[in-house]
Amino acid sequence: MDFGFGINRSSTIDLTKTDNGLFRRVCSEEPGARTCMACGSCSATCMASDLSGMSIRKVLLAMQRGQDIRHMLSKCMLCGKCTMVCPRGINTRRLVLTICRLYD
Amino acid sequence: MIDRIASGFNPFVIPFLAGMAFVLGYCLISMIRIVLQLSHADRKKFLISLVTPGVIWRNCRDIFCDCLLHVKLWKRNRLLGYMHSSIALGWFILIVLGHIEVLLFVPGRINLFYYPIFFNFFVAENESTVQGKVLFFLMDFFLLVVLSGIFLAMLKRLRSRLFGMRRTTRHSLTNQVGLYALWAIFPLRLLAESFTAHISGGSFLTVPANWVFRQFLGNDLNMLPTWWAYSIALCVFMVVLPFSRYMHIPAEMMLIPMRNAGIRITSARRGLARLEVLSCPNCGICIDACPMSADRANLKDCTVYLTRQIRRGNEKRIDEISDKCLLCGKCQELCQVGVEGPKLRVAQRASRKYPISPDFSDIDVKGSGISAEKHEVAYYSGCMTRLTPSISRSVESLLRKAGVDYTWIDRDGGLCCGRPMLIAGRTEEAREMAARNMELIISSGAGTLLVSCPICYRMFTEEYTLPGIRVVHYAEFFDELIRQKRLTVEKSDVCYVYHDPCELGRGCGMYDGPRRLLSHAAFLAEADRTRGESVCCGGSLGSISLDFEHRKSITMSSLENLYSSRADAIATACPLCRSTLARYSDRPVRDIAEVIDNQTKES
Amino acid sequence: MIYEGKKKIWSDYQKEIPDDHWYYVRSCIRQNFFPASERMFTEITRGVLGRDIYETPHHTTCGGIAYHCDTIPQETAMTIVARQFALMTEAGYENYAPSCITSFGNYAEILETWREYPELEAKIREDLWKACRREFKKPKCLAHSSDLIYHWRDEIAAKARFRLVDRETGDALRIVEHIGCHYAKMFPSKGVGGAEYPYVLAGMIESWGGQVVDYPERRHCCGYGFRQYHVKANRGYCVGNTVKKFESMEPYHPDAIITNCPGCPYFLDRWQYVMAEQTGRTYGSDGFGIPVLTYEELAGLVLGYDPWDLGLQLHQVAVEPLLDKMGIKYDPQAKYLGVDRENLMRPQLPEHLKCF
Amino acid sequence: MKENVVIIGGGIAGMEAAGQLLSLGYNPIIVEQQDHLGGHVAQWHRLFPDMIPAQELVQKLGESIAEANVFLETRVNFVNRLSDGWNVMLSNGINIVCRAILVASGFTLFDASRKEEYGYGVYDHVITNADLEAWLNGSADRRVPFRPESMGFVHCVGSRDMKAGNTQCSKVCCTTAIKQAIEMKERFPDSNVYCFYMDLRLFGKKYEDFYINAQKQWGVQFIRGRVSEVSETMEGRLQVKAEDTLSGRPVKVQLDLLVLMSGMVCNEHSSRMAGMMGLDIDSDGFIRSRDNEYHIVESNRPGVFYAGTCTGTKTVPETVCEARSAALAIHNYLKGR
Repeated sequence: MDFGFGINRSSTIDLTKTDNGLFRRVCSEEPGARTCMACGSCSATCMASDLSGMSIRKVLLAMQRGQDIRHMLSKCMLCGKCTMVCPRGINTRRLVLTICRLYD
Repeated sequence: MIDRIASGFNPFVIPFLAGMAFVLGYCLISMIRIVLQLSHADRKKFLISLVTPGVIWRNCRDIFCDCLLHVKLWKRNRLLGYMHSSIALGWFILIVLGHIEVLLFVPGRINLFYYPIFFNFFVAENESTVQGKVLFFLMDFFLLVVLSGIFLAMLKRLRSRLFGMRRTTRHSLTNQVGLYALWAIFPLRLLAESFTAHISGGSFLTVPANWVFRQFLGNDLNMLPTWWAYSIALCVFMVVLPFSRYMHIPAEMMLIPMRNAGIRITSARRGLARLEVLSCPNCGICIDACPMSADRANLKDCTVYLTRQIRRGNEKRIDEISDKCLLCGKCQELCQVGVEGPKLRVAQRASRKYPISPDFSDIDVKGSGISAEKHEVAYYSGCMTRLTPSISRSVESLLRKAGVDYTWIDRDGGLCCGRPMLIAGRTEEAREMAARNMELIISSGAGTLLVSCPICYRMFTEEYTLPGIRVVHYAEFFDELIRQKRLTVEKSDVCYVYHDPCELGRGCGMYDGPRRLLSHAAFLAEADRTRGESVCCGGSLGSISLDFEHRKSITMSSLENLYSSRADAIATACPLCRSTLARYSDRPVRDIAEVIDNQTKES
Repeated sequence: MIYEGKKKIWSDYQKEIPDDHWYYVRSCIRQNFFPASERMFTEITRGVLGRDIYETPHHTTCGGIAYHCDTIPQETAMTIVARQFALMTEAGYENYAPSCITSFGNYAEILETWREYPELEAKIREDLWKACRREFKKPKCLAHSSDLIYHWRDEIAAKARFRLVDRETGDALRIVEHIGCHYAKMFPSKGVGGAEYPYVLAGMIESWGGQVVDYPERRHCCGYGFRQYHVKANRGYCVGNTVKKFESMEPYHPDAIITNCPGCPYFLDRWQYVMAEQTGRTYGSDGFGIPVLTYEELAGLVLGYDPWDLGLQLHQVAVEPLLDKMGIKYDPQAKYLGVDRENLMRPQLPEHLKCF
Repeated sequence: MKENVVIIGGGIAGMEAAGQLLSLGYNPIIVEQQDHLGGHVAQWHRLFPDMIPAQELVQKLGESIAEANVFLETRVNFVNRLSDGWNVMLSNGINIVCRAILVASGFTLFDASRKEEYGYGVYDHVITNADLEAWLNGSADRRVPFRPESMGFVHCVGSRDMKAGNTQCSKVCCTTAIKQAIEMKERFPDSNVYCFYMDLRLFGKKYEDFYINAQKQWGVQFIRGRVSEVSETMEGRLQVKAEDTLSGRPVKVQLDLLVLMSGMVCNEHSSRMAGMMGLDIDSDGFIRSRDNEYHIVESNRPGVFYAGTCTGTKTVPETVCEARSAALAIHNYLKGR
């Protein structure tokens, strides 16, 4: 029956049911990924962010929350500026390659 | 000189013959496989080159100079050069002389393969001739030359610093077996020929030795065992050869023609790559060359260990070594054989499959910095320069002072040049970026593309096709402006040492341009290791896996080298080198553009 | 769950509820939704419990719906409320019991506002006087009508013919209690048991033999949300909230839901039909829904009233499974017969939600 | 005859001050209402950032005051102002006349059950930081599951919370939460540990290292959002809801143990003491130092000094330093300097 309205889907992220396997696999190869404190320097300096909304900080968070990161990650140009500015010294360039490799 | 043994055969030659048959068969098969691994076009190119007279001449010359004379090693260190040429050339001449002896004295035996090698065993000296005396003298002389080389080789294992090497390769088991077999061959030959010298004759080395031996070993029964031993040593060496570093002897002889044919590495393991791997003599010069050696943890990550792991098929280590390298190119610069370590690594990186591929199709770069009107010069600063705005500001200031009509095409951001992507092994993606950038650069309508980042510069010159556009690094461009008197630079009394960025120096061969430009504004000092041997700053994008904290020791050793010049300040021409060096330097680090701009008057 | 911990909180949130003489005000909408509920309240309190409950037909809306829909300013609502109080004062009562939760919240909010800003109260008194020449005293006690049933729950239990117990197995029925948002979320101290673990309905369930189901989304709104529902485009959001609630309570297999608010039982009941039609999902056993009752209806059931006299045939979700469990006799043929045994006509049955 | 100094409170501040006063030649008298010295620290398991056992510190302080007079399970009943000093009447009937009093009455942990939405005292598996320390110290607690799969730490419980009547930051909870998260990970390496925080305030020496370790080595997951409500699921697990402010989405997760990081609030005895001696109360509810910049151990009354958390939230090293400083201030005061 058409009521003229549907049922809104919940936007809650249910961590209990979230699959963050990709994040865990990535961290086992790149433990630095865990040390992100979401300062946003990487996104601020990112050449692709400006043009496409790519943000390695958001990618890290999205992986932990079980969200898809393919689109954002496909915009990375590997230029390495984020690696230069990261205050926690995370090797973001390798991180990107690792995520790209382990993504399924 | 007559045949001593009617049949012209003794069982002791069998080990030698077996070893020889094995090594020849093995090498032939592997060389054919390598040729088959080449792409169709490359194979054609290679085979044609083999019958092209000019190339034949080059091949012969290169093989003689590189494989026998080891000319490059002589340039590096005379002792090292002598050691290698004495063994290689000496041995080669011994073989040639052996053949001449057979031809001269027992021409009927020339079809017997082993005769030139064991000549002294099979002949008896029935009369003394001048020819015989000269030949025997030469034989003994070159044997002595080779023996001196072997002695130096032994010494090198104990005192490598005498040969200009701090570190040497840790050899694998097969390498050690090969090494000891090689060391054994010539003393055994001396022994065998000495025992036989009263029958076959000899010269200044073998005859006295024969006299000495006969004093207490006066039995001809001792003769045969030493010839057996000599033959077995040869056999062991030849059987081990394909599995040890000595494979480089046949491989290099093939590598030279293939490189002269203009073939490039396309795959990580096959074709030319395979040949380069086999050509690595494991000499270990790349260990000292590698800037990562500043940290002991990286000692096993230089090219010599890469080729070894590739031969062993240890995929985990191959990946580790490939990812760690800074791609500074110094190992290749110093390698005697010309193993292209960086290219092997990039090819290895490119062999990986990634489920996520970059896609830049929906990124719009148009209108970022491109203005409607055309300008003479388009300035492309690149990504990294954004983190060192002092460089782009100085470049702009100089352009303004010289009155150049320019536009900054990536002022408001743009696509990366693609080189970081390329050297991460993602070739196709890098091409896509390059294509988009070429479109952007061409649409700017400028006749000159001015670049301040060596990474971009190398990418533009090597991978981009920009018809009618001159790609120029500012080092050359500003030098021209100064010569044309469009810029007036006043020389300061500050003494700078110039740090060669890897991409600009070894990468593009640009060593003099930056120095020339810098000398307009300052005094120049040189570091201990400079130009082709300069030490990477450690910030290179080439390395994928080196972490921030593990790069520090590399930067420190690069700085130590620069400090050796006792200059007041450091100048470089790369934004990445500039920020990396400045992080730990105890003296100012400037980009040349900044130095020039400081010393240039407003016109 | 540590029951003692809850009890400690309940003991912190108890309020004085006078035992008799209440001025009762009906809700604007309840009589349309569940017509027997308010009738049952007066029936039980006066007839069964013998209390003095006074009603006047002159009362109006309290202005709460309009206030929460942002259509009238609070001062207007205050003046309306002042008139309601004037009616109470004129009738000689001091204890005020609204039947509507939003009204209760509205009164509580206004009384608190007046306490903080006496000058505003003075102004409203003046406005009321100007408007209709009335004066009022503020009620000595404000309680929601469910507070009264809670207060007399044990008396009702003593007179009950049925208990909230499965007749066959003897197990206590699992009952979800759903409290209207405006009951205690605004002023936790005004509700019995506070805002986090309200006790008002839980006390009735316990007293009448049932077992309270405490499920993760117990605090969540029923999905009405006033202005959200009133704009049709937003209804997907409303029902989305209801889905969340049902998904959370379903694993506990509740036998019924009881509520103390006008909107909640309506939406919890009717949305079950909407959800079933849109997703095919039902939350009761065997394709049935979970019956939703008002606390008056539940009180009526335990006291032995005929289910059809309680208006249970007007619920979307079939109540028969609950009645069967409690062992309450009913005549299935009489379900759609009205007060004068006039045939109300059997409604068209929904596709996915099982009904009779 | 050595001069008396009454120290109200036998926590680490009182103990350290007593030790210093002893060596300065005074007769410190500690009045402690509990049956042991060391206060809260004595109940703690290990101390950040070097993870030394708290008991070690308390023991060390205890040795330094072996010669001091200590009255355990004793309260101050009344304090009278004399012409040049104070008369302190204790609940055990002893009267002490002294010229200087040190108030070191400490703090009280915020009563977590006041945050009803977190269900402390209602749900089976909700405990406080202090409960966890006691459990880590070996006392049995049925609320801590045998093998928790996932755990959560709620930062700022009763701190930075107007609704709880406490707007100030309790300063130590962030680091304590990280410390406890690591300790739990040590015991249950396979568990998921979440920290729900508003801001991470890791200002002290090596605290940031603690944070990096928790992330890198232990994989503690930090969620920037304050827990809004807790419910119990059918299986008896806890469902926790918060906003993941970084991704801007609501987040929920089922946990087997929830640890509430109760903050520090002013001790009611401090307030009582302040009432008896006419001491000022600061706007944060703690006793007010003469000023908060320089005269931090001095009060508005002659001869009354402060040390430790009676004047505000402090870490262990801050408390100890303040106690030393207070001992010196008392010494100078009594010497008439």
